Parts: sequence; structure tokens; C-alpha cells
Amino acid sequence: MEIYFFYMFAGGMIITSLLMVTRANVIHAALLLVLTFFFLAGVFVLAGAEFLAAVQILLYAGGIMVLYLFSIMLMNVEVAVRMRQWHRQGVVVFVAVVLLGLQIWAVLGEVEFAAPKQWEWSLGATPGNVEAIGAVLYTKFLFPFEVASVLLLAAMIGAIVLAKRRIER
Amino acid sequence: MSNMPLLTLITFLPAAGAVIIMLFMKKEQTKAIKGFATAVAVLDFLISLPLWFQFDQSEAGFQFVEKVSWIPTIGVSYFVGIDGISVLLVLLTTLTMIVGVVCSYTAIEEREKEYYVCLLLLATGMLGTFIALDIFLFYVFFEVTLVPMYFLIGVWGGPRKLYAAIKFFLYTLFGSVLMLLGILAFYFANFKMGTGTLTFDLVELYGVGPKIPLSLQIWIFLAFFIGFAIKVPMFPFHTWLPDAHVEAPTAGSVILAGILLKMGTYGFVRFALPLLPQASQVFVPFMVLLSIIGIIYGALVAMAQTDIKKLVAYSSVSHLGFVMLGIFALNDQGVLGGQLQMINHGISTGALFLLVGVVYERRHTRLISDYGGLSKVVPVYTVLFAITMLSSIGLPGLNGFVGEFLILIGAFKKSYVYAAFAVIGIVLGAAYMLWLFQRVFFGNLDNPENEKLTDCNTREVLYLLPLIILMFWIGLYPKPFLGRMEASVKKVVKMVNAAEAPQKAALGKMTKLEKR
Amino acid sequence: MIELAWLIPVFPVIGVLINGLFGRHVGEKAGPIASVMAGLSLLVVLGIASQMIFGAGGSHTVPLWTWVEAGSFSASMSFLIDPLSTIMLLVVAGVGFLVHVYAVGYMHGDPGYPRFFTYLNLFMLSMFLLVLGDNYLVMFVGWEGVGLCSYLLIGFWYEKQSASDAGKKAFIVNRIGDAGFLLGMFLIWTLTGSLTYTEVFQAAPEMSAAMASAVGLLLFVGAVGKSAQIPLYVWLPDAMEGPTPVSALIHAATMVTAGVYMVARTSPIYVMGPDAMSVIAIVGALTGLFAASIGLVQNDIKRVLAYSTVSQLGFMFMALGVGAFAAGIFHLMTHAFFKGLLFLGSGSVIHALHHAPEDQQQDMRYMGGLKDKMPVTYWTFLIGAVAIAGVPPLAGFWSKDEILANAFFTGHYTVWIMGTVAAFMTAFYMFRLIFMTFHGEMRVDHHAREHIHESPATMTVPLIILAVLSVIGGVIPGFPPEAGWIHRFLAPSLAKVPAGGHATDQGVHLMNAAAGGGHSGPAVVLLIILAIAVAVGGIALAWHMYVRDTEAPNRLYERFRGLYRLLLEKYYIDEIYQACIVEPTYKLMRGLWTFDAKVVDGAVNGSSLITVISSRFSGIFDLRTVDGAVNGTASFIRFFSQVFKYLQSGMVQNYLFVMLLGIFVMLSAYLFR
Amino acid sequence: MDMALEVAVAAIKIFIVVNVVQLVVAYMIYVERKVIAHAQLRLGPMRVGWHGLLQPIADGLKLFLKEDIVPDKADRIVFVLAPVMVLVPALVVYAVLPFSATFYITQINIGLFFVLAISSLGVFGVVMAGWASNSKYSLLGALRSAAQMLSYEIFLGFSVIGPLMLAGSLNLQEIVHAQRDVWFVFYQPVAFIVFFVAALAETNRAPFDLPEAETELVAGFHTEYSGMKFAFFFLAEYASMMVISTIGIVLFFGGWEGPDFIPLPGFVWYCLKLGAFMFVFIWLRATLPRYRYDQLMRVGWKFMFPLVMLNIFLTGFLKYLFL
Amino acid sequence: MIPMTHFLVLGAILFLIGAAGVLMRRNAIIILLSIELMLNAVNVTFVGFSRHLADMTGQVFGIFVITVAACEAAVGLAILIALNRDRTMVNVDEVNLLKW
Repeated sequence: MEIYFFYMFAGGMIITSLLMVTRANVIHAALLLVLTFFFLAGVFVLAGAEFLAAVQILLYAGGIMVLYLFSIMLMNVEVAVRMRQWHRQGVVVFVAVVLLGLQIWAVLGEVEFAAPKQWEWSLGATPGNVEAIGAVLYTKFLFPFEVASVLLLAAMIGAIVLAKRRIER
Repeated sequence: MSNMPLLTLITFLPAAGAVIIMLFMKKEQTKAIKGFATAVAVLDFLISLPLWFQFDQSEAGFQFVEKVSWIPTIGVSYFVGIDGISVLLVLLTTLTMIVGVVCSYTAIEEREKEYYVCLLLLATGMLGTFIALDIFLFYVFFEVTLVPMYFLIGVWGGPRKLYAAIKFFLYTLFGSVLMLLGILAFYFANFKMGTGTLTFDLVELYGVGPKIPLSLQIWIFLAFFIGFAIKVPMFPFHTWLPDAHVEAPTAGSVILAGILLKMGTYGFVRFALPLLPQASQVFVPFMVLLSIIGIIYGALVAMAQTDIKKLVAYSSVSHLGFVMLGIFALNDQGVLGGQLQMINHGISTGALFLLVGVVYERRHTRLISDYGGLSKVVPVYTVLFAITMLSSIGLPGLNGFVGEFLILIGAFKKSYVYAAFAVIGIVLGAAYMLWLFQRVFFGNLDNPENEKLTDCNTREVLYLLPLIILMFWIGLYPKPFLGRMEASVKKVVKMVNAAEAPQKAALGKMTKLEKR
Repeated sequence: MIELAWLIPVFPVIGVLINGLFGRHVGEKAGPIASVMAGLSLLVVLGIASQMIFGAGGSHTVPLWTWVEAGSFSASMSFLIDPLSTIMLLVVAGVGFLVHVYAVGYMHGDPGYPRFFTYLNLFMLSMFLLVLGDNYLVMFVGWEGVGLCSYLLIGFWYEKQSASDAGKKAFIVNRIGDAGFLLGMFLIWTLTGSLTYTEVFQAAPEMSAAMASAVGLLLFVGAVGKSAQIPLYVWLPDAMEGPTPVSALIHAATMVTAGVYMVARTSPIYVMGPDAMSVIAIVGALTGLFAASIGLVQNDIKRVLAYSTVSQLGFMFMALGVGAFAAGIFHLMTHAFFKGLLFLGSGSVIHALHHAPEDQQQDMRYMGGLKDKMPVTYWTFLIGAVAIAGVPPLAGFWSKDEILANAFFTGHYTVWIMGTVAAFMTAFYMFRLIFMTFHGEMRVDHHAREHIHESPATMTVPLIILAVLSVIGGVIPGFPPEAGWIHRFLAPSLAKVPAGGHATDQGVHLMNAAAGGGHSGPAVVLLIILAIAVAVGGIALAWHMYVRDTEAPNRLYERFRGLYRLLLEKYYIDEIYQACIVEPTYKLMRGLWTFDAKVVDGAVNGSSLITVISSRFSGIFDLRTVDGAVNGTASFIRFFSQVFKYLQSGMVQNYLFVMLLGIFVMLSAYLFR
Repeated sequence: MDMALEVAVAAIKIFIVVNVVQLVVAYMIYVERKVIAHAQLRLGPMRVGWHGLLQPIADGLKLFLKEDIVPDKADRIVFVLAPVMVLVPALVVYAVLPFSATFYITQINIGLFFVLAISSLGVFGVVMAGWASNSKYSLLGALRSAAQMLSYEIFLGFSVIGPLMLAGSLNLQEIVHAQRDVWFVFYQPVAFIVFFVAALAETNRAPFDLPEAETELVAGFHTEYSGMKFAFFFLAEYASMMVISTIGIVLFFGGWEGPDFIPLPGFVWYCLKLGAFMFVFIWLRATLPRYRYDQLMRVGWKFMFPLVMLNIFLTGFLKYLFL
Repeated sequence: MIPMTHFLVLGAILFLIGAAGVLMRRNAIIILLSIELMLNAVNVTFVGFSRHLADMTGQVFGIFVITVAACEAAVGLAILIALNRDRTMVNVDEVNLLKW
């Protein structure tokens, strides 16, 4: 059952992301990426990471992507639609990417995975995924967590400084 | 409380304050900067107060010790602590910092932000010097003080500030580099002949001194001597002092006289004496000679000055001659007196510079001949100056006397000749100070510009008041001060004198060798 | 009562604080406040004294707090009440109080009124400390303290250059003495391990004569400074620049006698060092004669009194030097009465003349005939003069006679002769002063004449009290000579010259006889008669020269012009000091300053110059050779960077593509490993 | 077979809930009109049915039958998708809301988180609508809306942390159970105030209805919409009001639980509380003037944000001390 | 049970699509969006491994990746806004002043 859901979500992701990459209209691209993230959240739920799935929707879709839309609306994007969309190195890159894909395919073919570890998980179980993540995040990864918060602060200040209108003196 | 790194806190709080001012305060907000600097200084003083109250008087060793390995490969550690010798200096430093900051409110009118940053950084350097128990760390802090002081003189100084600043910097740097050589020599001597470990840990090294042969000790002592003697400054190395004092802003002079000079004498007591006991004893006549020359010479040259600050600067030479005399009397009374005199000199001469700064700020001249008859227009100032002057010339009942008396009694114990020459300094001290006082305050008010002088305002009285109170306190009841120093000083004296026997043995060997 | 001794210095402290801190608000009330404080101290002193005199006596220590403690050295802030300090306290507190009261009137209207009384109370405090201390260190505190107050009070009118000069001179000369005192203290401490009197004196008998003499001489240097003996007396005449009450209190009655007190206090050590005592005796006698001779010709009323004071102090030291400690203290006391009286009297005269031109106020040549205008002043002054001249039964006679008798009987005949001559001179110059000031025609400036008046009650009452004391202050404690009450009272505090000491056998015999009940025999009677004769002779000569035959002084002047000049100019001692000590010091200091600036600092600057020059040379080398190599390397690198710079396209995606290729290469490496 | 049954039951539940919600929403509009009318001393709709009770149905019919207009310059796809993107998240959230002890569609362990996540998507619809309309008013409304909702989502998220810390679970049913004794509003008054203000802002209700301010932006992001698409926006707004009210009830007012001494079924309690909440929403709209945009942001960042942070710290501290 | 390889393949495909987008497109916003896609491709791998190894670390790192993505988005968009304001350009290959 769940493998079909997986294929459904994975297929949706691949299609939407391909569409996203090829769009000329930035708004469409962004909305398509939101859709990609929905599917991704589905994949996460299937992998037993429902907290991460919720975070994905809340932060990525509800936060970051809104930020994108917001910024896009602030900018003059209609001009870009009528311009050349592809970079001059496009063809070379495409070849290289395809080659890289083949290479990854080859690498994956070599790798043997051991049997997955058994893990009790089900949607709605208590104590569930949230507690488990919390227990790891605030003990073992407390320091990285704090570092991440500092990073966020730095990014916030950086963004404000960069985007602020220079006041003429 | 006992686990709190109190000393580290005290030492680095000013630096933290400096960083905050540097980063977060705008140049134009001078009021906020002053307020903040004052708050930092006051807070630093407040958190240093536990050192006074929690200090165990009976303990001769180090207290409030913190030790963290720093550069383990060469045996350097962040090792701090205080004993009776340094506790009062630390407190004096924190107190002087308050005074230094407060007295600069109106004296400094440009680049105020940088000024207070320098001042606070300087505080960290000085405090670190007094608490360091690792010779390497000591050296680091010793050098750190040079930089802010250089800027204080060079940026906010008087007309010849650049000359004075460079002279101060190069001269002291020259000395301290030689001292570094001495430190390294001792370090390797310890590795070869002492504990066999690479360490800068003072407590470990204390025991090593007597094992080092006298010939080497003498060289190391000479290196130390030049380093510290320039800082003190002792007789032939003193010429940077008048220049630096005269050109420095008031707070700079106060700190220079109050604290920086003490780093030299402190260095002798902390390092030269206990680390090189035999050499110290060998050098006693030499050191005493220089001290006495310093006392008399400084006093005589002070008398010849026409500039008030220069006069006070030369008086410092004379007073520090007393301190050195006391230290090299190598007995309880002398070293205790020397220690107390360090504090006294910090208070009295600091106050004198403050007072000079007060009129300088109003009249922008320091020439004695520009003044005269001031006591008519500025009575409060006159009284404060009189008390400070009397403290400086060692009137009993004020602080200067107790120190001088103990130094002289110690010197007398060593040899009556020393004391006999040193007392001349007392007479001359009275002469130049009273003459100064007479020329500035007595007589007719013949310079019309002086008529407009305003008396000390509340702020000035307030920052002088603690110093005046201390003068009386030490003068009338010095026991809390002497009591805190006594155990540690006795220990140092014992360490030096205990090494007498091996020294004689070594000398005997040397003579034998020569005979052969 | 004795345990309340700590109260004595407390009252002046209160006075100092009130007048010093709130002087501006207190204003003219400062005088009464200070006087009340001095009076309260006097009350306590009287209480203690009554207990000491009528009670058990003995010596009592009042400990306060441990002052300085360093290793084996320890000195405490404690007071000692014994007969000696009791007498001193009485003198200090008594005369001090009277002078306070006097000054309330005398200083009226002075702009520095509160300041004056602050200083005066500060002086009382210091003097009490000096007298009360139970060890040398506390005494030294007071010693320096009175020196400071003396400095402040001499320079009280600081606008006057001469006044501030005189103050400075006093302090510095005193400092020279103090240096000796300090060294003496150090020596005492090294010898006995203590500075407390009782402990020192217990150990004193073990001292060798040489060491005891050394201690004695060093301490005596201090006493010479403070008590204005040769060669350090020069400050005292100059000190007359201060207000007259100050001259009376500090420079006549109390402070200058501190040296006497100190020597008397140290008597147990002195008796061990005969050489020191001889020196003291000779210095005292010399000073007595020398100062008296100067006093003969001075015209300034206060200067005459000043030289008289120096001379009388010489008498006291004479007494100490010959071992008659009690007589010295006795003379100290009587001298305090009559010299205080004389100074206050002269102050009264000056006060009356303060409308006269500045340079005439104190000059006797511009006085005369004041007797009728100022009766109280005149009569009290006369009593003082008679007392100092040594006419029985006034105070001076008893003490001075004892001193001379002791000098004679201990075999110091030279000293005795000098003393007798000095006594003669004393009588002469005192009455010269009286006659020039109060008798004869009035030579006062015309404008000032109508302003001459008797002084107010606050000034005359102290005069009267002191006059009474001058009359009875000698006979009551000092009769019979050599065995009076004061001798018995002081005996526990003072040491006796031991047998086999420096005195001749006869002297010892006589002295011991004296202790048993006074001198007897014809020699004593003869001496007394001689003393009276000398006094009366001096008075008579003065009367002859200044009342009967007023031309006599001029005739003498014509004949002994050189001698007169020498005396008038005080033997040129000041000038000699100026030329031999002060000027060389100035020269030395200027020379050293030049040396410092040119040689010591020159060496520093020279070394920097050498460094700069050598750095020039190395700079050239650096530029040509070392820097050349560096530049070569740089141009080499520049050439290659010209080629490779084109790799930097400035397009992010190019760079990213290279990254992608990097991944490609890495994976290839993994695959084809 | 079980799975098929499960799916069927779920489908039935969803159908019921969605339709009931539609109906309730329709009548909410009626109630609002009535309440506001009475607040303004008017009568409101009176003609259609008794006291205008049938008015919503008439309105619905009108909207159904209206012409569906898409502006020429509009981005067609996005323009059409936008109302859907608004309504769907609002309805999806109902999947986890507890209406009574037994009546709910499902319960998951990240329930509250799920609610926040899904409802945060509502902003997309607004932004899409605003942008796709290709109209200045709409774009401005969308921009305002994006900023406002993004900001207030943060306070909303932070304000629920207080009750969450007390309840110790994200599961909405468990949160309700945790309040059997005392409602969290008594423990967390500050959190509730912040929550309520943020809820107003999240749902674009007065006094925070800046994105659709009729007087400034001519109804803002949905200026160009009409007919059924417009009805979707309307439905979505009221649906999300109900959602947010439900969350408020669950977090602060004990959910469907009522005092024991009044024996009413849980669902009735829920309806009463919801009614009260909705009334307050309407009441506020009738009472308060609109905020200015800068005021809105200032209140949010400079007042609410510190307040709610303080609340979290305080709660944690007190919990550490007493629980 | 979804096999591990599925996650990896999905991750790889998304990553390559993202990479292609980053390298081939000129529009800066699309590039940023592609970067987001790449980051999420990594997340897929993380979560897959977390599932496979029954270890929470993968999910925790997912959260960190989202954090980094947020930072990247904020700063990247700020740069774009600044660029757009000053130069009115959205194409990355026009921003090439930083060369030789």
C-alpha cells in the first residue's frame, strides 16, 4: 500500500520539480515548488518523520515560500519572462548532469544495503515522533541547535542590512 | 562564591566594557560612554571588594587561585591568584580606575570613545600584571599595558606628546625585552637544573632559585633589574618618566604614577627577590646605592623644576627610591614599608596629579610661575592640595609617614649608613614640596587670570575624597593594610634570607676555584 | 580621671572639624568655639593633674590602638600620664587656653579668623599628642604636627612674602632636626627593640656609653631643630612674622620647649651617655649667651622677645646638660608663664599701634611713653620683665638660679660663667625694651596716637592671669631651691646622674646633698646674692642708658660701631647659611637638573639617535638588496597571474559548474578505484 | 477489507463535517449581518423568510448563478486556483479538530502542529489571488496579507506553546483532557490575549482586516473576484474563523468539556463555546476601527512578541518550580 | 516497507534536477528555488537513512537543513532585492563584475 503512495508522491515531486525548473514565470515556478514540498511532506510521513513533514509544510511552504512570493512581488519580474531563459553553458551542463546521473546510478548499483532496522512507528502513536526528535535535538544536538539559532540571527541581520533602503544623508 | 573566578572577572570586566563601548556605542554619545565607563569602573571596584574582605590574613601563599592550562607544550598556563603583596595593588588599581575615569569627564574633549576604551583596556593590563602567577602571563600583561598607555599619552597628551609617548614606549619595551630574556634564561635554567620540567608556573619556580648557580643568577638578575628598574624608574633610567608624566593627560599621569610604576617595584618583590635570592643579596649595596641616589637626586632635581607636573614626576623618582630602598633592605620592616609606600605613593602622587589636572583644566598651564596666591581664590582646592602635599612629604598621621618610617627603620636595620643618607631625602622632600606650595598658593594674587579660577566642584571633590580618606586611614590605622601584607612579605623575606647559606657556600666555591 | 586622658586631644579635634569644615558658616564664632574646646581640654587636664598631684601619682598608660605593626616592630597609639607629662599638660593646656581667649580679641576682624582658630586647635591637638604619647613614635607625630601648625601659623598671612618664607624656613629647618630625631629613634629601636618609653628605659642601663651618647646626640639634633638652639635657631626670630598669639603660644611657651621635654623624657638614656650631656650643656650655654647678645641691640619688639626665647631655651638645655632635669623643666614652666605674658603684652602693644605705618608697628624706636595709655599692659609687662630678669621672689628667679647653681655645683664652671653673663644681658635687654616702649617721650606716628588705647578684656584678662602666675609660679613649686615640690613631684619621671658619671666628685656630693634637702653653706648664699646682683645690675644699666642718659646708646654705638653692626645683623648667621648651604643647594639642584636633562636624558636620546642613523644605513641596504629580491618574486608572480586571471569569469554558474565537475571526478575516482 | 471500511467511514465523516461547516458558515454570515445591524440599531435582513432566516440560502443561490468573470490580463490558472487554495486548507484542518469526546475525523500525535502548518497555507491563496488579478489593489492587499499573516503566525505559534507546555502533548484530545480541572486560560491569560489577537490577524478580521480593507483597497485581494470564486473566499474566511475559534477553545477553554454539574453533551458545550467565540469576533468587528499597517506591525513585533516570549520563559520557569 | 534505494534514487533525481536548474537557468529566483530543491533532495536522503537505520539523527539534520535553507532564502532574496533595486536585473550572468 504505502509503496504506491510513495510512487505517487515521488512521481508528483519529479514532475513538479521538472516543471519548476523549466518555467519562465517565476510565480509559477514558486507555486510548483510549493507543490513539490507537499509531496515531499507526504514522503516524509511515509518515512515516519511526521514532525519533519509538519515542519516542512509550516516552515518551507508556509514560511520560506511565502517569503519568496513576497520578494518576487516586490521585484520587477515581468521583464525576465521575455528574456532568454537559459544560460549559455546550458547544453554542456545538461550533458554533464546526465552523465553525473548515470554515474550515481552506477554507484548506487554497487551499494548493498543491510536489512533495515526495525522501528515501531505509526501515525498518531504516543510517545511519538515529536518526543523522539525533541529528546535527540535538545540533548545530543543542543550545541548545533544553538549554533543554528545564531546562524539564523546572522542571516536575519544580514538580510535586513542588505535589503534596507539606503537612507540618503 | 568560592568557585567564582573572581580575579578573572575583575581583570577582564574592564576589557569587556571597552569592547562594548567600541562596538555598541556611538562616538557622539559621549555622555553614555562616560556613564558606561564609570559604571564599569565602579562595578569593577565593587566586585574587587570581596578581595579585601575575604582575604585570609594569616595565609602567606596565594589565594583566589585559578589555573587553566594555556599553551601546554611550553608549560604556559593561565595561572592567577593574589597574596598579600598584590591584593592591595589590585584594589588600588580598581579604585584608581574610578578616579581616572571620573577625572576625565571634562578634561578630555576629543575622541572620547577611544579614550575610555584605552583607559579600560589599560585597567585590564594592569590588573592582569598584578594577578598573574605565571611568568609568561605576567610578561604578556606587562606588555599589554604599554599599548593603551602609549595611546593615552600620544593621542591625548600635551604639546610634546609624540616624543614622550615614543620615548615611554621604546624605553620600557627595551627593558621588558631584556626582562623576557631573563625570564627565558630562568625558564631554561629551571629545565636543566631545577625541576626538569618546562614550566612558567611561579609557585613551582619559587623553589628553584637557590639551585641555580650564582653566576647565572647574577645575569638573570641584571636582566630583571633593567626591565623593572626602567619601569620603577630607578636613577639612571628615569628620564622617560618626567616626559611621560608631563605630556600625559591627567588620568594618564594618575595611572602612570599610581599603578604603572608599581609594576616595576612589584616585579622586584614578586620575581627578582624570591626567584634569585642569592643574586638579590649580592646586589643589595648596588641597589641601595641607586635607590639613595634616586632619593636625593630626584628630590634635588624636583626642586629645580618650573613645571608642576615635572616636579611631581621627579618627586616620584624620589619616592620610588624609598620604595626600592625598603625592598632591598631585605627585612620585614623594609619590605613591608616598601609595599605600603607603593600604595601610599599611588594615593598621594595620584592625588597630586589629579590636583594639578584640576587647575590645568582651568588655566591650561602648568608653570609654577603662572600661579601664586591661589589660596585666596580656591580655598577648598588649597586645603586638598595641602593635605595631599603633607601626605607626600610624610607627615605623621598621614599615610606617607608610616611607609617611609618602616622603610627607614628597615634600612637602618640593614645598615645605619643607608638610613642616614635616606633621611636627607625627607628633608629635601619637605623643601621642594613646601616651596612649590608657597609659590603656587601663597603670596599675592598677581596674575589677573588666576582671579577667575573657580574652586573645586563637587565632582572633583568627590573623586579626591576617597584618596584623602585613605591617606588618613593608612596614616592613623594602617593595621588592616599591613596585616594583609605581612604574612606574604615575611614569606618573601624568608625565602631570600634562607638562601644565604648556599650562597655563601657558592661564593666559597668560587673563591676556591679562583684560588686554584 | 586618668583613663579619660584620651579626651584631651579629642576636644581640639572637634574644634578643628567644626572650624575647618564649616569655617565659612561659623565666622567670628570660631574663636569662642575653639576657646571652649581648649577650655574643655584644660578641664580634663586639671582633673588629671589634681589626681596626679594630690593622689597617688605614679605613671599610667592609657592604651588606644595598635598603630604600626610590621614584623618585630610595633608601636601603639597610647598615652602616658606621669608627673612629667602632667606638668607639660598643665603648661600646654593652661597657656594654650589663655592664648585662645586672648586671640579672640586680638584676631578680631581678620579675614582668616576661622582658619586661625582651626590651626590653633590643630596645634593644641599635636602638642597634646607630643606630650601624651607613651612612645617616641607618637611623640614624633605630635612633633611633626606642631611643626606643621607652626608652619601654617607663621605663614598665616601668606600674602606677605616674608611670612610664607619664614614658615617654609621653620618647617625645613625643623625637618633637618627631625631627620636626626628619626635616626635616633631607629637607633633606639635597633638597640632595645622597642620605642615605648618604659621598655626603652628598662633596657637603657645596658647601653654602652657610646651608644647612649649616639642616641642622645641624634635625638638632640631633633631638639636643636625644634627648640631653636645653635646651629638651627635661625627660624625662630623669623617666625615672629606670625600673629602675636602664635608667637606667645608656639614660639615661646609650648612648642619650642618640646625639645626640652624630649630630652628630659629621655633622661634615662642621657645619663648613660655623658658625652651627649656635655654637648647639650655647651650648646645650651652658647645659645643662651649668643642669643642674648643679639637681643641687646634689636629694635623690633618681638624680635627681642624671640632672641630672649632662644636664650632662655639655652638656659633650659644648660640645665639638662648638667643633669638638672627637674630644674630644666621647672624653668620651662616658669618661662612659659612669663614669656607668654611678655609676648601677649607685646601683642597688646602692637594691637594698640595697628594704625601706625606697617614698618613702625613693632619697632621700639617708634614707641615710648605708652605707660599711661595702657596701664594694664604696662604693669603686667613689667611683672613679666622682672620675672625673666630673675628678681626674687618672681618666677624667673627660682628656676634660673637653680640652673646656674646646678651648673656651678656640677663643675661646669664655663657654662656657669656663660649663663651668668647671659642672665645679666637678659635683665638688660628686657628693661631696655620696657624703657624704650613704655617710658620716655612718645615717638609714635601722629596719626596713630589718638588710636592708642588699652586692649579689650579678652586680651587683658589672660595678661593678668599670666602675670599672677609669673609672680607665684616660681616660689610655690620651687621653694626651697633644689628641694621644692616640683623636684619631688618630677623625681619618678626623671633619671639621676649616676655616681661615677661625668660629674666631678664634688658635684655628685653636692647634688646628692641637694636631693637630701637643698644646698646649704656659703656657696649657695653667695650664688643667690650674685644672681640677684646680676639681675639688678642689668636693670640698672638699662635704666641708666635709656632713662637717665639717653645719649649713652649713641655714644656706645659710635665707639663699637663694628660690634653693634655684628650684633644687629645677628652675626650674619642667616647670610652665612644662605651662602654656605642654601645657595650651594640651589646650585647643586640646578646643576643636577642640567645633568639630568643633558647627560642622563641625553644618553637616552643619543642612543635613539644612533639607532636612527644605523637604521638609515640598514634601510638603504634593505631597499637595494633585500627589497630587490622581494620585488623580483612579485613580478614573477604578476606575470603568471596575468595568464591565469582569465579563469575568473565572474559568473557564479561557471564556478558552480566546476564544482559539479569536481563531484564528477570524485565519483569517477570512486568508481574506477 | 478493513481498509476499505476505514476509508468509507472517513469519507462519510468528511462529507458530514464539510457540509455542516458550509451550512454553518452560511448562517454565520447571516448572524454577523444581524448582530452588526443590531449593534448599529438596524434590523438587518428581514424580508427573506422569518426575520430573514432564509437570506443565506438566497445569497448562496445568487452566487451560484452569477457569471464567472476572469479578467483579461489575469494569470488564468493561478487566478482560478487561488480561491481553492484558500478554502482547501481551511477545510483540511477540520480533519483533526475534536468536536466532542467521540466525534472527530481523526486524531494524530502532531495535531496542533498540523493545524498550524495547514492553516499557514491559507496565505498562499491570498497571495496568488492578489498577484493573479493583475490589479494594484489586489497586489497591495496580497502584500499586506502576506506580511501580516506571516508575522502573526509566529505569535500564534508561540502563544500556543504555553498551554502546550502545561498539557505536554500536541494531540488536541489530550490537551482537552488536560483541562478537565482548570481551563488553561486561567493559567495562561497572557498567552490567550496574544493568541486571540493573533487569531484576529490570521483570519483577516477586524480590526486587522487590512488585506481586504474595503475603504482603502476596495476589498483588497478579492477585488476582481465574483460569483462562486468570491463565495469560496467568504467560506474560507468563516471556516478558518471557526477553526481558530476551535483551537482557542481547545487550548484555553477546555474544548468540549464542560463543568460536571451541568449535564450537557460535549458537542453542545463545544457549540456554545464556539458560538460565544464567534460572537466576540463579530462584536469586535462592530466595535473597533481598523489598524493602520505600521501600527499593526509595531504591535506585533514590539509588543506581542516580547510578551509572548516572556510568557514562555515564565511558564517554563514556573513549571520547573512547581510541577 | 519502502526500500532504501528508492529514497536514494528519488533524492538523486531531485538533486540533479535542482543542479541542472541552478546551472542552466539565468533567472536568479529560479536558481534560488532550484537550490531549495537541492536542499530538499538531501533531506529526502537524510530521512530515508533515518528510516533505514532507525535513528533520529537524520531527521534532526533535516531540521538543520531547513534552518540553513531559511537563512539562505533570507539572505539570497535580500541580495536579489538589493540587486534589483540598484541594477534592475534578475539574471545571474549579468552580474559578472567580479572578474579578472
